[in-house]
Amino acid sequence: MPEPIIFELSAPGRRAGGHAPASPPAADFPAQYLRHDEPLLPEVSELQVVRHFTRLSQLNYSIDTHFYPLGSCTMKYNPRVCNRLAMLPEFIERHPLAATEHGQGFLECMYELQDMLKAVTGMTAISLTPMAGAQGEFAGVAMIRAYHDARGESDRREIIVPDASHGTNPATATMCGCTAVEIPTGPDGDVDLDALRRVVGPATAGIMLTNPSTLGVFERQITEIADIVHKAGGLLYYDGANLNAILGRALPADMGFDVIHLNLHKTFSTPHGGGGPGSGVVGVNERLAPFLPVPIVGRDGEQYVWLTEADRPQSIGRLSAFMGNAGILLRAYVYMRLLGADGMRRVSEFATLNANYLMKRLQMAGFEVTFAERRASHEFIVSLQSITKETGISAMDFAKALLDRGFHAPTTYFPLLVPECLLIEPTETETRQELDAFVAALVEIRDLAYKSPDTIQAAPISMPVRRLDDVRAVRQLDVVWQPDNDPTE
Amino acid sequence: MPEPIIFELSAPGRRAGGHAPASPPAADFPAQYLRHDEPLLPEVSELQVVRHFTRLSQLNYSIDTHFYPLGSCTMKYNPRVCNRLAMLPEFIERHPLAATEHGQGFLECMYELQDMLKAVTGMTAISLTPMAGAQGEFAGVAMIRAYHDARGESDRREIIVPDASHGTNPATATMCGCTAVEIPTGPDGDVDLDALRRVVGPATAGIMLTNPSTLGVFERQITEIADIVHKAGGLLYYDGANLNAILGRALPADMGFDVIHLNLHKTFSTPHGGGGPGSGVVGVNERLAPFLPVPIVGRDGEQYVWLTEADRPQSIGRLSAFMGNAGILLRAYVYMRLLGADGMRRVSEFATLNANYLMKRLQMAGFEVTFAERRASHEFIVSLQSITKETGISAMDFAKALLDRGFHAPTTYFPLLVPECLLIEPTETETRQELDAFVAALVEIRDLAYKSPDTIQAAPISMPVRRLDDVRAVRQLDVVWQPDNDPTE
Amino acid sequence: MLSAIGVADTETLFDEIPAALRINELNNIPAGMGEAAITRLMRSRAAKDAGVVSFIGAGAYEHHIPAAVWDLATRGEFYSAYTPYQAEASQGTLQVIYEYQSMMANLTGLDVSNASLYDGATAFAEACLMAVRSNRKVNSRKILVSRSVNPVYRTVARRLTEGQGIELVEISCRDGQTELAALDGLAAEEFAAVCLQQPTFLGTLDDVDTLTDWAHAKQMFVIAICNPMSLAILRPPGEWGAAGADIACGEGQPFGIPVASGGPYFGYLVCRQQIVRQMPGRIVGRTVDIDGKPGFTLTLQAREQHIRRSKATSNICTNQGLMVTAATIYLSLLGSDGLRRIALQCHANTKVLAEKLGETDGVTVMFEPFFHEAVLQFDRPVGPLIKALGQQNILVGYDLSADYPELGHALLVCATEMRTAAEIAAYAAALESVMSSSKVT
Amino acid sequence: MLSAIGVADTETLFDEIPAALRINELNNIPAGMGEAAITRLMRSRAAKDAGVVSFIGAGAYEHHIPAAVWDLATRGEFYSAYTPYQAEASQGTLQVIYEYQSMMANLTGLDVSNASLYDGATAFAEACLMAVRSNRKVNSRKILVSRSVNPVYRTVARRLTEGQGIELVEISCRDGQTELAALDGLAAEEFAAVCLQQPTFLGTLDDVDTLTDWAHAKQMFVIAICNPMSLAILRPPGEWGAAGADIACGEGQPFGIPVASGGPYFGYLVCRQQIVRQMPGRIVGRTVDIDGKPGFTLTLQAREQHIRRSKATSNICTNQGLMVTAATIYLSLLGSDGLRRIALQCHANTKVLAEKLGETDGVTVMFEPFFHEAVLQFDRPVGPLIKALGQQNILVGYDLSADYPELGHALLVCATEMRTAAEIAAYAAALESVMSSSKVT
Ligand SMILES: Cc1ncc(COP(=O)(O)O)c(C=O)c1O
Ligand SMILES: Cc1ncc(COP(=O)(O)O)c(C=O)c1O
Repeated sequence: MPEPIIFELSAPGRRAGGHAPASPPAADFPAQYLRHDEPLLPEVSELQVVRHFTRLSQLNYSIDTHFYPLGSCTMKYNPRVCNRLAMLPEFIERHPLAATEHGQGFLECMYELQDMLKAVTGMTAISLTPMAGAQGEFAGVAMIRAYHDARGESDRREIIVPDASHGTNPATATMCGCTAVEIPTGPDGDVDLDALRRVVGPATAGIMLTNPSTLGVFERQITEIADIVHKAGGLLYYDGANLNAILGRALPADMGFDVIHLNLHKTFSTPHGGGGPGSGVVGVNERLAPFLPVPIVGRDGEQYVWLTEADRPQSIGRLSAFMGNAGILLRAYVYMRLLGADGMRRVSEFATLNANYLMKRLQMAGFEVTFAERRASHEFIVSLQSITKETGISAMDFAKALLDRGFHAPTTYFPLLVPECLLIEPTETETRQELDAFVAALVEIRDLAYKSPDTIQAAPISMPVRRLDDVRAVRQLDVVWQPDNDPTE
Repeated sequence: MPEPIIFELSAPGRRAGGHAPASPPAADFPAQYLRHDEPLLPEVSELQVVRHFTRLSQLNYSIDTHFYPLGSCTMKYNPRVCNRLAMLPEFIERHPLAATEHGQGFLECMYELQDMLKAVTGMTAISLTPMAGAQGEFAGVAMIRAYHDARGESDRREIIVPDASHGTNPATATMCGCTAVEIPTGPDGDVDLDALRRVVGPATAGIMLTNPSTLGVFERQITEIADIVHKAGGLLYYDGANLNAILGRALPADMGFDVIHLNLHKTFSTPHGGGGPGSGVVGVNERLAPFLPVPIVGRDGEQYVWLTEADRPQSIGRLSAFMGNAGILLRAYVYMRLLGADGMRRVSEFATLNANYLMKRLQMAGFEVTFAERRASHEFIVSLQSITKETGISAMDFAKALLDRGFHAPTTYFPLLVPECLLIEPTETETRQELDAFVAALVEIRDLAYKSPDTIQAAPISMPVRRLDDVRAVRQLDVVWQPDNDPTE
Repeated sequence: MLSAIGVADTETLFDEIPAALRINELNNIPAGMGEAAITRLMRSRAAKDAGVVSFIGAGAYEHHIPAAVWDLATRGEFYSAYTPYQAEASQGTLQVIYEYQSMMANLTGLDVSNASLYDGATAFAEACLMAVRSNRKVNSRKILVSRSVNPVYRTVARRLTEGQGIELVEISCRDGQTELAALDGLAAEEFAAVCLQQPTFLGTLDDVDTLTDWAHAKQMFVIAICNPMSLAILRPPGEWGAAGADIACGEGQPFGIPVASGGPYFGYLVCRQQIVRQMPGRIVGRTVDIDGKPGFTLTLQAREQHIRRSKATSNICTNQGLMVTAATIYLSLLGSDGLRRIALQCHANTKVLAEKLGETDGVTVMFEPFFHEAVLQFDRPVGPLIKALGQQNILVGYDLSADYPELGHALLVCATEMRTAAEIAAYAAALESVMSSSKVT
Repeated sequence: MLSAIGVADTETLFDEIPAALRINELNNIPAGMGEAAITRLMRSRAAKDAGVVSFIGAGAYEHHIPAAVWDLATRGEFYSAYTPYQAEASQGTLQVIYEYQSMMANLTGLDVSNASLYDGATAFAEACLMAVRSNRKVNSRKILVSRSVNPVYRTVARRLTEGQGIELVEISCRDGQTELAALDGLAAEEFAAVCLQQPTFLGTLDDVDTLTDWAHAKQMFVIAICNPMSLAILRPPGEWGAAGADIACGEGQPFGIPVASGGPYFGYLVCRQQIVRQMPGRIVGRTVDIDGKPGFTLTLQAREQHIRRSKATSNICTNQGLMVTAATIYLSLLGSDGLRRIALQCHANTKVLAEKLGETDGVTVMFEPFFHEAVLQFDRPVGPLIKALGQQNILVGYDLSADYPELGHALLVCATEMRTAAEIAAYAAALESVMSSSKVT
C-alpha cells in the first residue's frame, strides 16, 4: 500500500484545529496586493498529518534503523541528548537579533565551541558561520582569494584538486571565480607529486585536499605537498568533512594546512536530516585569520559579544542572514562536551578499527580492496570490477541487493576513478556483529551473482518500490503534484 | 528479518556511555546484604538501543499509523501537544511529596480538571486518584459498600451486571468482596427489565451499567432502571469508559447514576501506550461524596491543598502510593482545555456520526448489523455468524485479514453474547475516506471468504509473524529469555 | 454522510436518548483554546513549581533519565497502540514486554514477571491477594507485614484486600529492622505470608535471610518489596534465606520514570514459576507462528477479567504499558554496570548528606547501614524546618512523625546520584542557619 | 578485532600518519561529562537567555509551532537519514520533499521548487546566479536590487556572487517603496534581473506589478523575495504584473522553524519550468519503478556538483532537509486557511502595536500599508531605548539606523500572532515611561 500524496488525503474545509488564531480581523490593504485564490495546500486533520508523516518516515532507512555505511558521509549515531538540549525552549526561542545581553548562555557555548574546534584542528581562529561543508569550502577559497588579493597577487586563481576529490571542491572553486585544476592520484592512493609539481606556479591560489583522502587513505607525503604548494605561493585547504578519521591523532595545522572546514554534521554527530542541516565551520592559521567570515563570538571582559565587519575589516563578510546554523552548533557543542578529550580520541580509534576490521574481513572473504596494502582510515574502497566482468552484476546491483538484506548501501561509483567501487565507512558507532553480518550479506550477494544473477538484478524486492526509472524522471519531469496527473498512466 | 531479543545483541563489557556516575565509591555494607552475581541485563551501545526499539516500534499498529477501530477502546488521536505539555520539565521533576507550596501550578490544573469533570458528568464531587478504569470501578463499588455499611446495611453485597458488561465489572465486584449477578439483555439491546426486577432485593448493593452499553446502543429505559434499583435500596454505577458517545449530550447524573468512572485515556485522549497508563477518575453525587477516595484537590483561600483522610474521615482512603497517574491527568486537562465546551460536543457529534455512517455503509454492503434498527452510539456490532456458517470463515479470520489490508481489527468475540461478532468503534477522529476504505476491505474479505477461503484463513501474511500458536504459548511457558532456549527447536 | 445514514442532522443521531435527559450545552467548561494559548498557560503553571532542589525519596526517586528513553517511548507506534490483543500487529509492544519480564526476573532472581501493575502500592496489594490464593498449605487470610514496609503501601493494601476478608497484621520494628523477638509471639497463629521491604521504608537493611527462613519454616510465603534500583547491588529476593522469597514486588519508577507528582509509574510483580497461574495482570509469552517462526503473544489469559470475569485473578485491565517500555529502554541503556554505579553513588551521596546534616547541633543520624535514605532525629518538630527551608527552595525530606511517632521528630532524607556536592552543602548550611537561629520549642 | 586485522594495538592502525605529525592527546578540551551533567549545564546556560518578549522580526519571525511538527520531524527515520541517494530506501524523505516542492510551487504561483538551500540570504544569492546563467536574452552580469531588499541579503548575495563577476546595482527607495522614478536613469544599461522584496524589509508593500512589467519589457528576469507566510494573503510572485516573476526565493523559517538564534532555517527557491536546468540544489521527481508503481527519486542530478563538479549550478550538497520536513508538516497542519489566519493576525497585531507606540510623544509611524512589520521614527537615537527596555526584558525591535540612515532614528517593529494584547500594552507603557523620563538628546 503506497502512502498517498498528502494532497490526495485532502477534503475541502477539513483542518487541524487549534493552530491558527480563531478570528483575525480581515486584511485592510488595497485589493491590488491581495491574492485572488487560496493557494492549494492540503486540508487535513491533525491525525491525518501525524499518520501520513509517521508512515512516510517508516519508508526510510536511517542510522536509527539500519547500518548505513555510506562512505564519506559518516553515518554514525546522533546521541539523542544533543537534540534534546539544543531544543531547550530558551535556545529555540531566542531571536537572532536579540541583544547579546539576552544571549549570554548561548554565546558562551559558541565561544567554547570555537575554542574546542581550535584544539582539534590546531588552527588559531575559527568561524562558525558556514552552514554546510560546501559553504565552508566557499569561505575557505574566498579567504584564499582575499589573501592573495590583499598581497596584490590577484592572478592566483587556480585551485588544485586531486581527481578523487569530492565534487564540492571543484564546484566551490568555480563559485569563487577560480579554476579547478585536477591532478591524478598515484597507484598507492597518494597524490602524484610530479603531477603536482607540474601544475603549481604563479597562477596557483591553493590546493584542496581531503586527508585521509576520499580513497580512504592517509596522504603520507602531506609535508612535501605543503612544501611544494607553499613554495609556489599557494595555500593549503583541508577538506575536513570527515575528521573522525584522525580526531586526536594529528592536527591539520601541523600538516601545513592554512585553512580547514569541518562538517560538524559528520564528525560531531548532528542530524543528517535526510539532507541536512549541517555546519561547515572553518578554521585558519594566523595568515588567514583576518579574513574569516563574520560573525565570530568574542569576549569583552565578562561579556560574550559578536565580532562583525566593524571589528574585522578584512573579513570576507557574511555568508548567511544571521550566524549560520546555530542549532547544529549547539548539538556539536553538547556532543563535544559529552565526549571530552578522551572520548574524541576514542572516536578515531573505533572509526579506524571498524574500517580496518571490515576491510580485512572483506579481503579475507575474497573481495578486491583497492588499496589493500594500505591502512584504511575511517573508510575504504572495494572494487567489484572483476565480479562485474564475470557476472554482469554491477556495484549498483550490489547496492540494491544490500537494501533487501537490511543494510543501507555504501557510496557507489565515488570516487570516480575506481570502477565499480563501493566506498565503505562503517563509522565508530557500529558493533562487530553488525560488521560481520554485513560481510555475510556481501558474500551471499556475490554467490548469487554467480549462481543466479537474475535475483540480484531484480533487487530490491522488499523495499516500498523497486528500481525506479530515473530517465523518465528527467524526461517527464513531475516535481509538483497536480490533481489530474497519474504517473502510472 | 526478525528483530533479535535485546539480550542477543549483548557483548560483555559493552555499554552506552554517559548515563551513570563515572566512579562511585564502593559499597560499605556487610557482605550478607550484597548480591553475588551481577544481574543478567543487556550490554549494548546507545545506538543498539535506539535501533532496537525504533525497529520494534515499527512492528506495531497504532493510531498514529493505522485505523484502529477497536470497539470499547476508543482508539482516537492523542494530540501531541498534550504529551508535550505534560512533559514540561517542571511538571515531571516535581516530587509527589513536595509541599503544596511547590506545586500550585500543578494543583491548579488538577483543581480545574475536577471542576470540568463535574461539568461533563453532572456529579457533585470528583476524585482523580484511580489509575485506570478498573480501579475507578473498584473505588465506585467500594464506595457503594461503604455507603451501605454506613447505613447499617452490610448485607447488601450483590452487584448486578448485564451479560454484555465489560469483564472488569464482575471482576471488580469480586475484588470488593461482592457477588456479581448477571442479567440478560433484551432482544433490542436494552436491559431486560423483568429480569432486573427479579434479581433486585435486600441483598442488592447496586448495578453497574455502561451507557451506551458495550452493545453500542443507548439504554432507553435508564430512568426506569434507576427507579427499580433505587427503590430496592441499591445504587447505580455508571461505567463511563467511553464517554465520547454522549459528551455534552446527556449527563450521567441526570440519568440517576450515583457514581461514575471515566476512562480519561479513552474519552480524553491520553496515550494507550501499548497497555496503559490510564486514569479512571470517579465522580459521585451527594450521597456518596463523603466516601470518595483521597487525595482530592481542595482550595484554601488562594492556595490549592490536598484533602486527605484527615479532612474526609469517611473516605474509602488511598488507592495508590501518591495521587494516581498525575501525568495522565495533566494530559486530559490540556485536552479538555484545548477542546472547550463546544469542542467536547463535537467529540460526541463526530463519534456518533462516524459510527452511524460506518454502520449504515456496512449494512448497505450486506453485513448483518446486530441492532440494525437502533442508532449506533460511538460503536456498533456486526455479526458474521451467517458468513461463518456458510464459509467457515470466522470473525477471527476477518480480523487477521484486515491486518493484511492495513487496518487494525475491531474487537472480536466481545460482547460474548453475540456470536462471531466484531465490535467496531471508528472514533471521532477518523475521516470518511478511512471509513470507506475499511468498508471496501471488509467487502473484499467477504468476497474472498466465499471465493477462496484459504487465502483468508492464511491471513495475516504481511505482518512480522503469521498466526501464533497460543496453545503452545500456554503449555510451554516461555516468558523469560534464557540464553539457550530456542523456541524454534 | 448524513444522507448516507438517512438523517437530516447530527442531532437526530441522539434521538434515542430520552428527551428529558438531553442537554444542549455544557456549562462550567471554559471555551476551547488554541495550542499556542494552552502552551503559554501550561508553561506559566509549570513555572510556579520550578526551582526546587529535592532531598525527598520515600517511594519516588529522582534519577537521571537518558534522553533516548522518552524519545523512543513516545514514538507514536508505542505511545498510541493499545493492549496487544492482535498479536501479529503488536509484535513491537509484545517483544518489549517480554524483554521487560526477562530483565525483572533476572534482577529479582525469580522466575516470572507480569507486564506491570499500576504502582508499587497496588502491586503490593496484588501480591498479598496472590499469596492468599496460592498458598495452599496454609489456609489463612491473614498476612504479616513488617512495620518497616512503606506505610502508604500498607494502607493501600489494606484497602484493596479487606473486601475479600484479608487482614494485615503488623510486626513491630526496632532500630530500623523487623523485630525478630516479636515473631515469637506470632508462633501460634497461621499466616499466608510475611511481607518484608528491603531496603526498608526507613532506608535501612533488614535481616531478610533469617526472616525468610523463619517464614518458610512455618509454610508462609515471603513477599519481598524492593526498590529495584537497589537490586543492582543488594541480594535479590530470589536468594533470600535458603529458598528465596516467593513473590517480589515494588515500584518501578526508579527505572527511567520521572517523579512527576506521583505518576504514572508502574508496579512490578515477579514470582516463582509454580504460582504463575495466580498472577494478576498481563503476561507475554514467546511461541511460534504457523510457519514455525518465533513470535510473541499474550499468554495465560484465562487468568484475566476479559475471559474469567468474576473469577479472574484481578480486575486489572489497562496497566502501565508505556512506563514499562520506558523502563526496558532505561535498563538496556544502563545495563547492570550502570545500575550498580547509580546505586553506589546514591548510597555515597546519602552518606555524605547524613554526615553533614548530622554535624548540626540537635540532629542525629538514627540507623545504619542504610541504602540511599537515612533517618535523622531532630530536637524539635520537623514541620517548621520543612517550611523554612522550603522557602529557600530546599525540600528537606519526608516528615516521619505521623507514620512513625515512636521515632520522635524524625525526617527521612535521600540524595540520589542527581544531588551535587554543592547542593548537599547548601542544604547543610541552610539547616545549620535555621536551626541555630531558632529556639528548640 | 585487532587480531583479525593483524595488528597488536589500535595505535598501529595510525602508523601511516608520519610520526612527526602524530599527537598523543588533545589539549584544551575539557574532560567528558555524563548526560546528567551536560543537561544541568545546558539548562543553566539556556536559563540565562530566558524571559524576554520579542518584537523583533527583520527576517526571523516567532510563530506558534504545533507540537506535532517537531515530534514528527525528529523521528529517527527522518532525523538520522542521509540525502536520499538510494531512492528505494528513502521513499519517506523523497515523498516529503516532493510534497514540499508542490506546496511551495502552489504558494508562490510558480512551477518548480528545489529541495531547499541554506537560508533566505543564500537562496537570494543563488537566485541571482541562476538568473544570470539562465537569462539568455540579456547578456549581463549586472543585477538590479531594490534598496528595500533585506540589507543582509544584499550583503550576502554580493559576497557569494562577486567571485563570478556579478555586480548588484541598487535602486533607491522612497516612502518604503522602490522608487519608480529611479528606474528611468537605468534605462540605458542592461541587467540580467531585477530583485524585489514583497513585503519589503521595511514591512511595506511595493508596487511589484509595475516593476515586474517594466523589467520584463527590458528582458530582465524578476526575482521575488517573499516572506512565505505573507503569500497566504498577498499576491504570489507568479502573478506579479502581466507575466509573473521568474524566480521566487526567501526564508522558509516562518513555516514551523524556531527563531533559534538564527538557524538552522531554510532557503526556498522556486522558478518557472523553462529555467529549471539552471536551478541549484536537489530536486525530487516522481516516476515509476520497473513494475510501473509510482515512486520518487532525485532528478536532474546532472546539474549537481557530485556529477558535474566544476560545471555544477552550485556547490551546494548538504541542504536543510530536516527543516523542510518540518515545514511540510507545518503547512499540512495549517493549510491555506490556517496560514491566512496567522498572516491576518500578525498584520492586525502589528497595526495595534504601531498605533499604540505611535501615541507616544516623539514616535511616528512611518509607512503604510505594511504587512506585519512597521517602521517607527523616533525623536532620538533608538540604541539607548533598546538597552533600557531590554532591561525590562522587552526586545523592542530592530534598529534601522545603520542600514537606512536616511530614515533617521528608525526602528522596525513586529508583532506576530504570538504577541498578546497585554504584551503589546506593556511595551507601550514601558516605552512611554522611558521616553518621558529621559530627555531628547
Ligand atoms: C569529503 C567531503 N567534502 C565536502 C563535503 C560537502 O559537505 P556538505 O555536504 O556539508 O556541503 C562532503 C560531504 O558530502 C564530503 O564528504
Ligand atoms: C466498558 C469498559 N469498562 C471498563 C474498562 C476498563 O478500563 P481500564 O482498562 O482502564 O481498567 C474498559 C476498558 O478496557 C471498558 O471498555
